[in-house]
Amino acid sequence: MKKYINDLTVCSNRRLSDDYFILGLTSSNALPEMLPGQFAEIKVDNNPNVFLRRPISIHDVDYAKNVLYMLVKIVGQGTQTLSTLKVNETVNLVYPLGNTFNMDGVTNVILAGGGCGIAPMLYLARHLHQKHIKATILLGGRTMIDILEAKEFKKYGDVFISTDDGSMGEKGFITNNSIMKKLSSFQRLYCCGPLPMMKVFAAIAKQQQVDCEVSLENTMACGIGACLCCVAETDKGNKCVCTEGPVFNINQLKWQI
Amino acid sequence: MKKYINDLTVCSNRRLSDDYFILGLTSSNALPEMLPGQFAEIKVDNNPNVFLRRPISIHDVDYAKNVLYMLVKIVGQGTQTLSTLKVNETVNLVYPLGNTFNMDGVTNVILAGGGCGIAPMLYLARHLHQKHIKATILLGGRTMIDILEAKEFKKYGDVFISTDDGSMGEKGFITNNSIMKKLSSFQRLYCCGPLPMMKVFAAIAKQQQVDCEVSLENTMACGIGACLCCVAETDKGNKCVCTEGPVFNINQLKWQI
Amino acid sequence: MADLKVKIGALEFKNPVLTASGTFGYGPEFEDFLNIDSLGGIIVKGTTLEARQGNAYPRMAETPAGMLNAVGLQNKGVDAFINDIYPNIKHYNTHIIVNVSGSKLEDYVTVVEKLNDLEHIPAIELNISCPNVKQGGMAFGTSCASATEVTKAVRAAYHKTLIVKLSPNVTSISEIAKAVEDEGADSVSLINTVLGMAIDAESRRPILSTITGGLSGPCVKPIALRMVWQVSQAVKIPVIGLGGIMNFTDAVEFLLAGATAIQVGTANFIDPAISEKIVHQLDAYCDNHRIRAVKELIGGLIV
Amino acid sequence: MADLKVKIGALEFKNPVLTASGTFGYGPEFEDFLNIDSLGGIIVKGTTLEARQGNAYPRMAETPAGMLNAVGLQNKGVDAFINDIYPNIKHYNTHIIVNVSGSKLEDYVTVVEKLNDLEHIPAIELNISCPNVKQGGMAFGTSCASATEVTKAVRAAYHKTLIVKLSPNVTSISEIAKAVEDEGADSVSLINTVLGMAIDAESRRPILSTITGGLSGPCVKPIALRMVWQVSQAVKIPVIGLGGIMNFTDAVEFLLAGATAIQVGTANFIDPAISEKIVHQLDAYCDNHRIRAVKELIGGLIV
Ligand SMILES: Cc1cc2nc3c(=O)[nH]c(=O)nc-3n(C[C@H](O)[C@H](O)[C@H](O)COP(=O)(O)OP(=O)(O)OC[C@H]3O[C@@H](n4cnc5c(N)ncnc54)[C@H](O)[C@@H]3O)c2cc1C
Ligand SMILES: Cc1cc2nc3c(=O)[nH]c(=O)nc-3n(C[C@H](O)[C@H](O)[C@H](O)COP(=O)(O)OP(=O)(O)OC[C@H]3O[C@@H](n4cnc5c(N)ncnc54)[C@H](O)[C@@H]3O)c2cc1C
Ligand SMILES: Cc1cc2nc3c(=O)[nH]c(=O)nc-3n(C[C@H](O)[C@H](O)[C@H](O)COP(=O)(O)O)c2cc1C
Ligand SMILES: Cc1cc2nc3c(=O)[nH]c(=O)nc-3n(C[C@H](O)[C@H](O)[C@H](O)COP(=O)(O)O)c2cc1C
Ligand code: FES
Ligand code: FES
Repeated sequence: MKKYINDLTVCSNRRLSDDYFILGLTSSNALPEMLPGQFAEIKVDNNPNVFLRRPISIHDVDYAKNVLYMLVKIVGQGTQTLSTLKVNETVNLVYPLGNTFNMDGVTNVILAGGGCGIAPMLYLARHLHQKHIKATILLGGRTMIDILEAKEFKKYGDVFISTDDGSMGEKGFITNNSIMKKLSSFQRLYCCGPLPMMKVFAAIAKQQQVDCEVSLENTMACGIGACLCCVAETDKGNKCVCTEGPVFNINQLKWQI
Repeated sequence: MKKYINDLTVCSNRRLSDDYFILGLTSSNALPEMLPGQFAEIKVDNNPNVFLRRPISIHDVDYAKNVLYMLVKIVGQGTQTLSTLKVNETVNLVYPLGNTFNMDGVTNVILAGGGCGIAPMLYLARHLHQKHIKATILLGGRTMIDILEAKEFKKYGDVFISTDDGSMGEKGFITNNSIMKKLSSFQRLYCCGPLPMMKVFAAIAKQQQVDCEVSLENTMACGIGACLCCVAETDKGNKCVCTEGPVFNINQLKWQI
Repeated sequence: MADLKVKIGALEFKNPVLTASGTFGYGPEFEDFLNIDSLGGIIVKGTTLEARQGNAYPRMAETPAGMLNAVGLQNKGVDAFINDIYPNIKHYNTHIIVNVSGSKLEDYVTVVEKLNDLEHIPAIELNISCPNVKQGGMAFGTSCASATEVTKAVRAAYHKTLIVKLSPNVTSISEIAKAVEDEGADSVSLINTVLGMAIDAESRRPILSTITGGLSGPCVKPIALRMVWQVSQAVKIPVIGLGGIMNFTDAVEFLLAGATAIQVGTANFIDPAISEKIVHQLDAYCDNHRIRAVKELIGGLIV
Repeated sequence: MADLKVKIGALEFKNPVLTASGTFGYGPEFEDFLNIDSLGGIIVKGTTLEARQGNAYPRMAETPAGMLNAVGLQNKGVDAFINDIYPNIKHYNTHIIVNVSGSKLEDYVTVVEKLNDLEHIPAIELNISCPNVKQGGMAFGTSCASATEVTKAVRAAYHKTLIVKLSPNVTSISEIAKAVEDEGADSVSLINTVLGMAIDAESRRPILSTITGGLSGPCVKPIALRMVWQVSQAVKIPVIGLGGIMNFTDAVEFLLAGATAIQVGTANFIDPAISEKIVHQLDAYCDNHRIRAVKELIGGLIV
């Protein structure tokens, strides 16, 4: 897929909570085709403490309105500065980058997202829906304000929720949600979130012999396979998460699970 | 004089032309006393290419309204970023710094400012006026848009103008303005502007035995006499322009004039 | 349109803008963003005799105006380069230069012998300055004796243009430069990364798996510029300057300091189209300053 | 309230935050901005035997995340320090340390002999690493032989705490550190500035009157941190770390890397109140991390 370097214009910046916001970006040209799981490398301007671009997933694309959405969690200076972007300001993106989720050969799947790990999941859910693949969505977080976009997800499938403190959905870890008892009824588990969470999901999936894909968030410099900084250990040696990922099947990864 | 490090609030940012703007800064506390010739070291935020503070003169102070004015010429990234400051944003100042002009023992003086060299002159003119010292003001620039604040200056004395292209006032260099023929009728010449201009003024003043003070704009790191980067050669060795200047009597300076 | 051509030894470059090893892949990674053929040359990823997995992740840390990397020469080895990569890039109408790395003297020699035969590789850059490998690497480039030894051996084995890439982690880079000049290097390129370190104060751990890594980006520019200035006065062979070049003004500064050509490194990560932009802006700079040939800028610092 | 005390040789500091020579004047320059007595210590401007005018203006260039300086040890000489400056600062309730510089071995010795007698100067920092003077300065600090020679002579002449300040412009800073440790230095401080250069592409001239100058600020932090880590593993005497420390997180990183105390340099120009803030924030950091004594952080990097 052809990659672009473009200035996009902020058309919305919606705060979901203290920590999360959704940027809407548009362009006078038609946005290029983007696939679920792909991401953009965003340039953060006006912050002396941010030198490199920041990788952020494609959260959703509304081709009718020509708007690209990104869901971002504020964790440091880069994401903090992005959170202050105002409508009509521009932001420079290198995109779309990376591979996509495997949606072949399945009819009934489950998507699990923890915290900002739900970012790539909405666009995936939309694609599955278009392909008439039945999707079940599992969202998790520490507390209810970490459960994002549940309403949006409901458009594409049944939604199950876990919070550590029980303030929304079931109480407990996302990996213990009751739907996980039925994991073997699904043909594939897609998941994204903190590494420890993904490893637990991967271990369960492996044990129950359910195909499992994870989206990794290794730190990146270039995002285009040039620097070799973002590698993950795979059965075929070190692979760049930015070009051969971010989505990996857990069978490829050398995880101790 | 006690120095402060304070966040001041932008209360106005007036564009005079493509290159010049005047910042108005206020504070919830009363502004400290500042003298003509003094300056502030301003912190430029949000620009990765600006690391050090930028020295900018006290252009005027309205104690009644508690507003400090600074007249700034855009020459590089620091001043460019300052030009984008918006009302209600804050900016951090270390101030007031440096010495002041000598206003003792005179009754009739002339002030010459070229380009942004007029910055410290307005506040000086106001002080001279308060002290009932007759002031004549000579302003110069390449073209008419470089002639700033002429109306303000008229409140404090007769104003003479030179532009290189003759678009306003006399045509020619400021140092050739007709008022300079009468230089010996003044007891002191104060001047600020580009170094070559100041050196010409200094040479003429020396020749006509008129006392002359210049305000230097050496590049600075600390602004408070700690780094010794901003020195000017004087009859008493290297002196810090930030603490023992920026105003020097030309007799102190080792200028080849 | 100024004349942008420069020469390194017998080799003419259409312009002085090359891309730095390890920051531009092999070229194809950037094809969506610029026209590779517009560049003076590209220097491909450090290539070793055997395939190398490189260091463990994390390999990267952001630092003030720069970054640390600890990639550790991950590459598929020279044979894979020749068989799998070279055929796909040899059509580029620009000079492709291979950055040769190694941990043993014999390895360097074996690699360059293999590269001798590649028609579209007119030069190699001998990397005796990689700070990210346990054996060899930078060790070769931090003493005159070992720099001499490896250059001599490679010079005897390699028949085309030989550029030796120097380490900034030394007391006197001029001395090392003179030593490799004496052994017949056609050019020296500098600087490789500066050895640095980053720590996460919250977790109290080093950020890189290797604890230390190589610093690059604008933060090292003043150091690189000084070294290019020193070396270009110490040697007669052309110097290729790099380290923190982000835009055409930086490039001009390196030429003025004495560089005959420059390399764009970390900047490729911030703007993947920057190297071609620098070519065009250099041209415009020359026109604005009424400079007919970019050569006139080389060492043109007014002191 | 954590216990912030640290010891360098026999000398106890109330906290590990000192200010770096040449960036804090003699103290009075900062009295409007902070309480000097809150600091662990202040290291005054480089002091030489005779008065020095320093280098010609311009002496400063801004660089990415840093600055170059070429002040060149402007100072009034040790006698003027003793007679005119010392009386005005000796009342400070913090350690005042004199940074001693020179271009000849005998000069160093004469200066430290004079300083022996000053009751309120419990230590000197021997500057064998100034890159901004033509003679001596850094030359002493870039070879083991000369570092040994000057340390030996000064150690014989000076009876209180002796800190030797090292240059980063060397192939192996650990070797130099070991050499001065062997001669009886009580501590080493590092890093002094990194030799760099800046050019104005428009005027095609160097920005500094001296062409090259000393780089400092956040841009050098990764280099300084790496050197502190290397040196603290090579020597047994305490290491004082500096180079680009802008805030308390940076300070913590240096302690973790092995520094017993830290110095705040260029940061004083950006925020003249920063050194006192770092003291308080270090305290808060310790409390947040349930660290009872700042000493526990020293060399506490988890590797
Ligand atoms: C392919 C990809 C897709 C991503 N998609 C999204 C997304 O859609 N929404 C979103 O909010 N975030 C996403 N991320 C993560 C996002 O890139 C980082 O949170 C961001 O770069 C942090 O920048 P910062 O300057 O705010 O924080 P920094 O100051 O860089 O870091 C703050 C803290 O977070 C840690 N940290 C930073 N980046 C990472 C990382 N990648 N992995 C683990 N720890 C890290 C740092 O070590 C530090 O402790 C994605 C990352 C990748 C690689
Ligand atoms: C005591 C003092 C008072 C000043 N008062 C004012 C004022 O009231 N209004 C105003 O507009 N400016 C004033 N200046 C000058 C102002 O500080 C500089 O223009 C400013 O720092 C430039 O910052 P920058 O980032 O925009 O440009 P930079 O990117 O730093 O520089 C742009 C260009 O200008 C040159 N330059 C920058 N600073 C100076 C300097 N000090 N002398 C000569 N050349 C320089 C640089 O070499 C470069 O070519 C004063 C300077 C001093 C020392
Ligand atoms: C991620 C990365 C990988 C690199 N790999 C190599 C390499 O394989 N061989 C080499 O000689 N230099 C390598 N370098 C060093 C660069 O080629 C260059 O010398 C250095 O980064 C300084 O230039 P810059 O500041 O413009 O990046 C690498 C640098 C980076 C950032
Ligand atoms: C303007 C300036 C003057 C300096 N003068 C001296 C000096 O006289 N003696 C000395 O040992 N170091 C001197 N230094 C070096 C600093 O003490 C310090 O080692 C260096 O700046 C690195 O620390 P930093 O990055 O925190 O500034 C000076 C540094 C600067 C910026
Ligand atoms: S981020 Fe550079 S290769 Fe993946
Ligand atoms: S700017 Fe630091 S002494 Fe004047």
